[in-house]
Amino acid sequence: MTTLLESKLPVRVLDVDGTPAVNVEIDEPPELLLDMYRWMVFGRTFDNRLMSLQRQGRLSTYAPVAGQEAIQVGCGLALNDDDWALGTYRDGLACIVHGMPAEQLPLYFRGHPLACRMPPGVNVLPEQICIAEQIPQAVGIAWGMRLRGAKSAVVAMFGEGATSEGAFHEAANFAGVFNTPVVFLCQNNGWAISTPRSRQTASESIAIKAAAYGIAGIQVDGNDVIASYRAMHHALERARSGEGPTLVEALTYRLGPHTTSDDPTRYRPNEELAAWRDTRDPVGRLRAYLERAGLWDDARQASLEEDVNNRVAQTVRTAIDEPEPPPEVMFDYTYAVLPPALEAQRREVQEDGRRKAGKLHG
Amino acid sequence: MTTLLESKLPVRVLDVDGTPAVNVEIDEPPELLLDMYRWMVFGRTFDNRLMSLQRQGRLSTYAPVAGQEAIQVGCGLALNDDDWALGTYRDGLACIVHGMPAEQLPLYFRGHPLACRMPPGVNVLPEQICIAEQIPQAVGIAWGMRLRGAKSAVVAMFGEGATSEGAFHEAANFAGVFNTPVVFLCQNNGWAISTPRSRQTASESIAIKAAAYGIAGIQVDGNDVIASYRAMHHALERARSGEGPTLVEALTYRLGPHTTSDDPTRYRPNEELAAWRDTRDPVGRLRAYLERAGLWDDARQASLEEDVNNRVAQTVRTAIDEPEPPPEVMFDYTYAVLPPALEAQRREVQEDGRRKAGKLHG
Amino acid sequence: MASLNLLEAINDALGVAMAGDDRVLLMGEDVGRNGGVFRASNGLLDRFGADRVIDTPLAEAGIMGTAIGLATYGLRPIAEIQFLGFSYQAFAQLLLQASRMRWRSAGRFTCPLVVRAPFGIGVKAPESHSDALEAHFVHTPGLKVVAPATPYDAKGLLLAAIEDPDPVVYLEPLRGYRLGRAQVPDGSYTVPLGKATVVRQGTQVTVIAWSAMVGTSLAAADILEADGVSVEVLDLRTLSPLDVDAIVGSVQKTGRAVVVHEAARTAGLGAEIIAIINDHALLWLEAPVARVTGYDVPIPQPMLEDAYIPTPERIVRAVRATLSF
Amino acid sequence: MASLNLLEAINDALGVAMAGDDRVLLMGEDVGRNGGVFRASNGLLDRFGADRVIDTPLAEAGIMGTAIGLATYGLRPIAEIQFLGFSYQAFAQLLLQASRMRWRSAGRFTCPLVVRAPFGIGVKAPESHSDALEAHFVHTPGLKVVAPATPYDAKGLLLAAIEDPDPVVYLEPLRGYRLGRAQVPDGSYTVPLGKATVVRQGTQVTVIAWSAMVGTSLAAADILEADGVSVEVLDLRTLSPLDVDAIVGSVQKTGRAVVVHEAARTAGLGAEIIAIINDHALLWLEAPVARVTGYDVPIPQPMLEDAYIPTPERIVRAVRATLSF
Ligand SMILES: Cc1ncc(C[n+]2csc(CCOP(=O)(O)OP(=O)(O)O)c2C)c(N)n1
Ligand SMILES: Cc1ncc(C[n+]2csc(CCOP(=O)(O)OP(=O)(O)O)c2C)c(N)n1
Ligand SMILES: [Mg+2]
Ligand SMILES: [Mg+2]
Repeated sequence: MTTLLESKLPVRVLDVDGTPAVNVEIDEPPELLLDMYRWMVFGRTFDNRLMSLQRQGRLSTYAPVAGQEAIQVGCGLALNDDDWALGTYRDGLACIVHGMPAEQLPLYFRGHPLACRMPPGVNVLPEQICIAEQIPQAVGIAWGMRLRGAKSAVVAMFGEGATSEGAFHEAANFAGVFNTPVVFLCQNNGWAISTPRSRQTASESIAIKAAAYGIAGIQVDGNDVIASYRAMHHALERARSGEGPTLVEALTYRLGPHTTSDDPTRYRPNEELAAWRDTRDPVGRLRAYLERAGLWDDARQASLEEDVNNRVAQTVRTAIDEPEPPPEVMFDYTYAVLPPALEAQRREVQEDGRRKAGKLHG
Repeated sequence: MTTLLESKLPVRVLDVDGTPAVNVEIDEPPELLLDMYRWMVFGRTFDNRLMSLQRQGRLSTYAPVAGQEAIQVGCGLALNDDDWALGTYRDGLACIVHGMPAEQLPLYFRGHPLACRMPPGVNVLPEQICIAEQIPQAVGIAWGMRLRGAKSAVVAMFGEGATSEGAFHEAANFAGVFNTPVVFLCQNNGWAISTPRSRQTASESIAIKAAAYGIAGIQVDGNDVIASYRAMHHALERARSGEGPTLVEALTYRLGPHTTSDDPTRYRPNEELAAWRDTRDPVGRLRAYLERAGLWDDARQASLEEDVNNRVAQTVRTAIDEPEPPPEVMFDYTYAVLPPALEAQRREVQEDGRRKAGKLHG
Repeated sequence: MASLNLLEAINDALGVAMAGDDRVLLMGEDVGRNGGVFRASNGLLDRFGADRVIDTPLAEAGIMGTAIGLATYGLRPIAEIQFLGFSYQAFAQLLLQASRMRWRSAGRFTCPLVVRAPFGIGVKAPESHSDALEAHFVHTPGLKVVAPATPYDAKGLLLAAIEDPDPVVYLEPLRGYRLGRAQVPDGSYTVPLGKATVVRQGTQVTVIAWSAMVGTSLAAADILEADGVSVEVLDLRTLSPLDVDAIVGSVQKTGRAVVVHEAARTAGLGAEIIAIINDHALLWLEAPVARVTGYDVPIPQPMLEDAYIPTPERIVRAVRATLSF
Repeated sequence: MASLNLLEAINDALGVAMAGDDRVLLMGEDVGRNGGVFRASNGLLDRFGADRVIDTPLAEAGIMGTAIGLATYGLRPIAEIQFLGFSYQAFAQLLLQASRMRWRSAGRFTCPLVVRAPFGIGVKAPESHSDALEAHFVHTPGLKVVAPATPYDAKGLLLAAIEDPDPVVYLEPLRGYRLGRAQVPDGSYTVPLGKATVVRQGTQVTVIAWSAMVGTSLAAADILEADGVSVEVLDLRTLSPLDVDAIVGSVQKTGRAVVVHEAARTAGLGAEIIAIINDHALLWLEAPVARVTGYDVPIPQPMLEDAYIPTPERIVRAVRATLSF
C-alpha cells in the first residue's frame, strides 16, 4: 500500500502468474485467502449463470462483473458489518460479500420492484443506475457516522467513467473538507461502455485526482485480490480511525459486454480483451498461488465447484420463483402515508390488475 | 512563469513594496506598464463610484472588484480582440479592458434588460450569475475555435468558490480530453461570500486541481499586475498555439463586501482585511515601481486622476441616462420569432405599460 | 407569543426544531457564521455549534447528495439552497434520488430531508435569483412541497416538514420575508401538510394563490370588495399533495376561479389547478378559470420585475373578466 | 423514398444535416464508435470523422455546457443525452443557460442547439431510463420541445430543429424506435415546428397525444370504432410552442377530449392542455377532459411497466366515461 505521492506504481501482491511480487510478504491467514478464492469462484459462476439467464429471457437485462471479481471480493471482505456500501449495477458481488442476499441480484435484473429491500442490518443501498449519484450520498452517510461518533466507514463504488461527473467531484470535495470516513473505490475497468479510459480524462491516473480534494489517493492492481483486500482494508481503517477519505483506483478489466444490451466487438480491440482474459485473470491468479502454497488442489476445486453450483442454482431458483407482486405495489413506498389522490390511483391500478387477471369485468 | 510541477511558489514579478522580485527582469515596454497602471486606477475609481451609486439607490445591487484590479487588468490586456471572455458579476473590469463599453456595467446593475448586448466584435458573454456555469460554455467556445481552425483563445473567469461546483470539474475535464484553447482563470480572493478558502476545499492549492484533468496549473500573485499579465499571456499563448488548457490560480483578495447586500464584518477578521489593504494593494504596488523607474510622478498622477474622473463621470451619466425600455422588451429575445401565445402575452404587457404610463384606461 | 415577521418565524422554527431533536441539522452556503444571506439562520451557529449549523462548499448537488446520505443514516438535515434558481444543479439528487429513496429500497431506507429555498421576485436581485420553480417539484412523485404565506404558517409548516418522514421542499417567499409581523406562538406547534386554508371568505369568485401571491390576491380582494364583489381567497400552503377538496369545495361554492402564480404560465402549477377543477367541478363553472401568472419569459431583470409579476390590478381585471364572461 | 423505422429516420436525418452543413456536429456518450446505444448515429463516425461525431466523457452538464459554447460560437451541435432520465444533471445548463443565451445578451448571442434524447417506457430498462420529463422543458421559456411519433415526422422535425435558430429539445420515443416502417423521402425536407396534425379524423371525441402514445391512442380508436365510436386523434408533434389552434379546433368540433401521456399525471403536460381547452373551448365541452397518464409514482421497474403505462384499454375506458358523462 502506498499513497500516490510515494509511488506511482500500481500496488501488487501477486504477480500475474500467481507468484508473490518482489519484496512482498503474504501474511494473510489461510482461511482469509481461501475465502477470497471461494467468493471469486462464486462470483464467476453466478455471473455466467446470470448471463445465460438473461439470454434465455428470464432477466430483462444484466451487467456482468466477470474480470472484476478480485477487487469486489477484496472490498466486500474488508468491510465490517456496520460499514455501509453504495454501488452500481455492476457491484452486486461486493454487496453480496458484504451481506446482501444473493437472490436480490437476479431479482433486480428481473425488474422486480422489491428487489432492493435489504434485510435489517445489511447496510447496502439499492444499486445505483444514475452514474455517480451514490457518491455524495455515501459521503453524507459517512458524515453522519462522524457526527454520531460511530467507528464505521462507507464505501462508494463506481467506475472510472463516473469520475467525469460533477457528482464525483462535489462529493470528493465535501469528503475532504469534512473529513468523512468514506472510501471512494473506483474500479477502472478501462471502458465506460464504448469510451476508453484515455478519452474519459486526460489525467495521468484516476488516483491522482485525489490531489484536487486534499485526500489520499492510491492505485492498486484490482485483479489481485490480496492487494485489493489490503488496499481496501487500509483505506477503511484510515476512515474508521478518523484519518480521512481515500480514493482507491483499482486497475481491472471488464471481460464481458457492458450489459447484455451491449456489443463490445463494435468498439473494443480483440487483442486487448485477449490479453486481459488470458494472462491477467483474477481467479486463476489466486488459485495458482494457493496451489503453490499447498492450500489448494483439484479435489478441493471439484468440491468447491459442486458447492458453488448448488448455491448458484438455489439462488437463481429463489429469484425466479419469487412471484410478481400485485401491480399496485408501485404506490406502496412513494410516501410513508399515501396521499388521497394516490389512494384513488392505487385503486385504479388494483382494479386494472384484477381485470387483467380475469377477476373483474369491464 | 512556471508550471505547478516545477514550483509551488506563487509567481511574482514585483514584491509588495513595488521592487522587482529577486531574479526577475522587467522587460515589458513602458507603454504597456503605463496602460496597466491607468486601467487599474480607472478600475478602482469606477468601482468606488459604483459603490456609492448603489448606496444612493441608483443601482439595485453591485459586486465590487476592489483589490482584484491587477489580475483583471492583466487578463484583459493579455487578451486579443478575437479572444473571448466569459466572467461573473465581479469581472466587469477585465471585460471592459477587453472591449466591453464601460457603461454596460452600471447598466447591468441598474437591472436594465439590454445591458448585456455587446457591440459587434466584442466577444464578451453576459456576466454569469450562476456560479461556474460559464466554464463549460467557455470550453465549448474554445472547442469551436479548434474545430474551425481559429488561432484565438477563450478565458473563463471565476472565483475559488466556483471550483467546488461540478460544472468546473466537467468543463476542465472536457478541456483536457479535447485539448481546447481555454484558460481557466480562478481569482482566489480568499472568500466565497462568508466561506473562507480553507473551508471551500481541502486541496493544497487551487492550481493543483489541474492534475485531475491532465492540464497545466500555475499559481500567480494576482495582486501583481505584471506577473498576472505574464501568467495570462503565457497561458493564452499556449492555448492559441494548441499546447492545451491552463488553470491559472491568481492569489488575490476582495477588499470590499461580496456585494452591496453583504456585511463582511460578520465573518471576516479585521486584521486579515487590514493586512491585504495596507500592505498588498495592487495599485500602489505598480505605482511604486513606476515612480522608481522614472515612469511616473505626481503630476502625471494628477492628470490621470482628472482624466479618469471625467471618464467615470461620463460613463456613469450614460448609464444612468439610458432610458428604461418599454416593459414588453422582456419578450423580444426569447426566440428568434415570437410564438403566437407569446404575441398575445406581449400585447398584454404592452397595454399594461401604457396603462401605467397613463396612456390607456381600464 | 411573539410578534415576528416571516423570516424571524423561520429562524424561530429552526431553533425550536434543533433544540428539540439533536438529529436536526442545518447545512448550506453561508448558513453558519453569516447566518444565511437573509439571516434566516441568524444566531444558530452560536447556539448549536459547527457540527449542526454547517457552512458547506459552493456545490448544490453536493449539498443535496450529502444531505440525502445524512437523512438516510438517521439524521434530520435541513438543506438550504441559497436561492431556488440555483436548485437546478441539485435536481438529479433531489428529483431522482431523494424522492425515491424509500421507493427504491421498498421501504428499507428513507429520506427525511427538508430543502429550504427562497423564491420569487422581491429583492431586485440579478437573474436567476427570483425563479419560481415549484411546478417542477410538484410534478415529481415522492416529494412534498410547501409554500407558506404567513409567519404563523411558516413556522408551523416548517416544523411539520422537519417531522415528516419524507423529503419536503419548503419554499420561502422572498418578498414576504419582512413584509409584516404577526403573532407566532412560542415553542413547538405544527400546521398540517396537505391542507389549504381560506384566508378570506367570499361568494362570487375564488382566487387561488400561495406564498407571496396570497398577499397580492388579498389586496385585489380589497379593491374588488370596495366595488361590491365578494372574493374568496384560498391559500394553498401545501403544493404537493394538493388539497383537492379545498379547491373543489370553494369553486363549487363560487362557480368562478382565478389562479395566481409568479412562475411562467405554460405548464405551471395553475394548469394543474385548472385540471383539478375540470375533473371535479366542471359543471359548477360559470366561466373559464383565469390564470394571472408570470409570462412565458424568464423572470426578468430587476427593471422589469414590476411588469412581470402579478399585481392586484391584473387580478382585479381577471376577476372582472371572469364575472362578466 | 425509403422504408425506414423511426430510428433509421433519425439516422438518415442526422446524415443529411451533417452532409448539408459542415457546422453540424453530433456529441454525446457513445455516439461515435458505438453508433449510439440504440444505433441512432450508426455509420456517422466513419462518414464524418471524429471532429464531428464526438464521443464525450460521461458528464451530461459538460456535454450541455460545451454544446452551448459550440452553438454560441457558430456551430450547430446536436447533443445526445443517452436517456432522458439522465438529463437532470444538465438542467442548470439547459433550462437556465441554453434557453436564455439570446435573451440575456439581448440578441447578440444565440444558441442554435438541438438536444436529442430517447424517453418513455419501452425496452424494460432499469430505473431512470424511461422517465418522461417533457413537462419540465415545456415549462421553460426559451426552449422549444419536439416529440415525433412517426418516421416521417422524426426526420422532418429533426431537420427543422437543426435549422432552428433557437435551442430545441428533441424527444425520441424509445418504444417507437423500431415499431414499424414507413416511407421516408430521401434528402432534406422539414416538418414545421409548432404544428400538430390530425392523424385520424373523428367526430365524437378528441384524443390528444404525442410520441409513443399516438400509436396507443390509435389502437384505442380502432377498438372504439368497432363499437361505433368516432374518435379524432391529434398528434401534437411539437410540445412547445403548443399548437393551440389545433387543440381548440378539434375540441370545439367534438366537444370531448382525452389527453394521454406517459409522465406522472400531476402537473404533467396534460394539465396545460386542459388549461388551454378551459381558456378557449370551455363552452364547447360536454364532459370534463379526461387524463390517461402515468400515475404519480416514479416510472416503475420493468416488471410493473405494463401496469403503469397508458394502454389502449385505459384510453377506451376514459373515452367511454367521457361519452357517458
Ligand atoms: C447519469 C448517467 N449518465 C449516463 C448513463 C448511461 N450509462 C450507464 S453505464 C455507463 C458507463 C459507465 O462507465 P463506468 O463509470 O466506467 O462504469 P462501468 O460500467 O465500466 O462499470 C453509461 C454512460 C447513466 N446510467 N447515468
Ligand atoms: C449556482 C450558484 N450557487 C450559489 C450562488 C450564490 N452565490 C453568489 S456569489 C457566491 C460566492 C462565490 O464565490 P467565489 O466563486 O469565490 O467568487 P467571488 O464572489 O469570491 O468572486 C455565491 C454562493 C450562485 N450565484 N450560483
Ligand atoms: Mg468503466
Ligand atoms: Mg472568492
